[in-house]
Amino acid sequence: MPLVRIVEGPFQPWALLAELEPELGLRPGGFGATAVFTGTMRDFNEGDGVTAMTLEHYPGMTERHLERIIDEACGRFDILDALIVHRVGPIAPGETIVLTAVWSAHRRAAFEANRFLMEELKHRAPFWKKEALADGSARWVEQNTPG
Amino acid sequence: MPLVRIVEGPFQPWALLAELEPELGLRPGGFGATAVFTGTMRDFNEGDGVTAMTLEHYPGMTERHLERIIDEACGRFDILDALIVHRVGPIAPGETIVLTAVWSAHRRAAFEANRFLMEELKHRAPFWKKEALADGSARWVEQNTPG
Amino acid sequence: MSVKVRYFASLGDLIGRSEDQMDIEGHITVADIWREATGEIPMPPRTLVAVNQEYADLEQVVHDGDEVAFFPPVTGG
Amino acid sequence: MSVKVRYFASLGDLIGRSEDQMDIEGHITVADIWREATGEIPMPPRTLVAVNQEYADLEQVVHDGDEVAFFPPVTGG
Repeated sequence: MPLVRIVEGPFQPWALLAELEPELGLRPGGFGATAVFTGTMRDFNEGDGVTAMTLEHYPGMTERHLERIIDEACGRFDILDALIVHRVGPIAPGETIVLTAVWSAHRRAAFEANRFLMEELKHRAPFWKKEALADGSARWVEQNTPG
Repeated sequence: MPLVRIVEGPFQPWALLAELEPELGLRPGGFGATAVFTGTMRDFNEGDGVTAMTLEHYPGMTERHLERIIDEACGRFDILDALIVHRVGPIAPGETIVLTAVWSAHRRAAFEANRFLMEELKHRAPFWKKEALADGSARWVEQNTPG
Repeated sequence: MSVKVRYFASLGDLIGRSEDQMDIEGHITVADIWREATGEIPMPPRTLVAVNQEYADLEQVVHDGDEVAFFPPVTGG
Repeated sequence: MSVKVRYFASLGDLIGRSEDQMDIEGHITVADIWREATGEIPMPPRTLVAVNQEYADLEQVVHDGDEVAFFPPVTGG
């Protein structure tokens, strides 16, 4: 059962993954490969120091599109399950923004599907980052770094 | 500081990752992407039920080649750090065999380097799997599944 | 008919609010909604549109009860 | 000269032991080591070789104190 979660506070990604994995109902011994990705807030972007960030989303539409991205991954790749966790609200450097994970029998599908999740999320899921810069100004991030 | 570890007993991969990550000395806020892979023992392979497995390695050569694979990844991809943990000895279905992780500023390098680590490990690192089958027989695995 | 209009991220800053509730009649497209709601503020290039939380285009016809959203390119992950 | 020879995985099963300590003289290659140590058991196809824990080939010359290892294709991960 795929799992999508929007979270408002900081989370430790590996602890959360250990907590959520049993909820998926995967059969122990039934999967051979797990590919995981985390995106973490850097204290620099496009050459500037970044002191804080706020992530806005579109409640409802965001979850719906994350679920659809997982559905598409399940159709394209031979995977068993997947999850996406994404942070919203104020975020500090060093904190995790996104966690994706994919389980499959063999490694190729897990690697490819996990990368697919992240690329699709970056291009389609309604989230917007506003950065507070070291000089006191703020700016909306206009586009993501190419993947 | 890259980290290579051969372990003889079961480990919870996400807990171990949480434990080892601080040992790498990454600067918080200095990385934006982490790609992780785990290989888990399945209870099936090549169409047969597998009840247990033993992983043999070549102490010394194995560690040396894992370290070299990480060095090569650092040369080819713009990454900040990496780790490889690999199990040896008797293993039960559902237990983790291998854990790889790569940290980088941007996601592309982490994804690509992590996949590189796994493919090189599968092709070059001296480990050998012996499977105990459901019918009571045992066999050395002759080759890995293509990645 | 009644339409809810939402503005996200930099478009919320541009318009000066995050949503409008509009009462409007006739054959109305998403582009008409923008003009009516914003008082003809020029739409920034690369603005994205959703109708009822699905991506849509400016020519899409809007119906009673629809939720129309305008936002800049997404930057999550 | 003295050479340590090691056999891993299915090759250990084939040879019936996991290592030999050989005393041997002359211009000796890895292939010679296999013949001397195994009593001319045919080498399985795809056998891999390491000298001092580095991958090598059958023609590599072996020196005093070297460690020579024979093993099947690796299957870790």
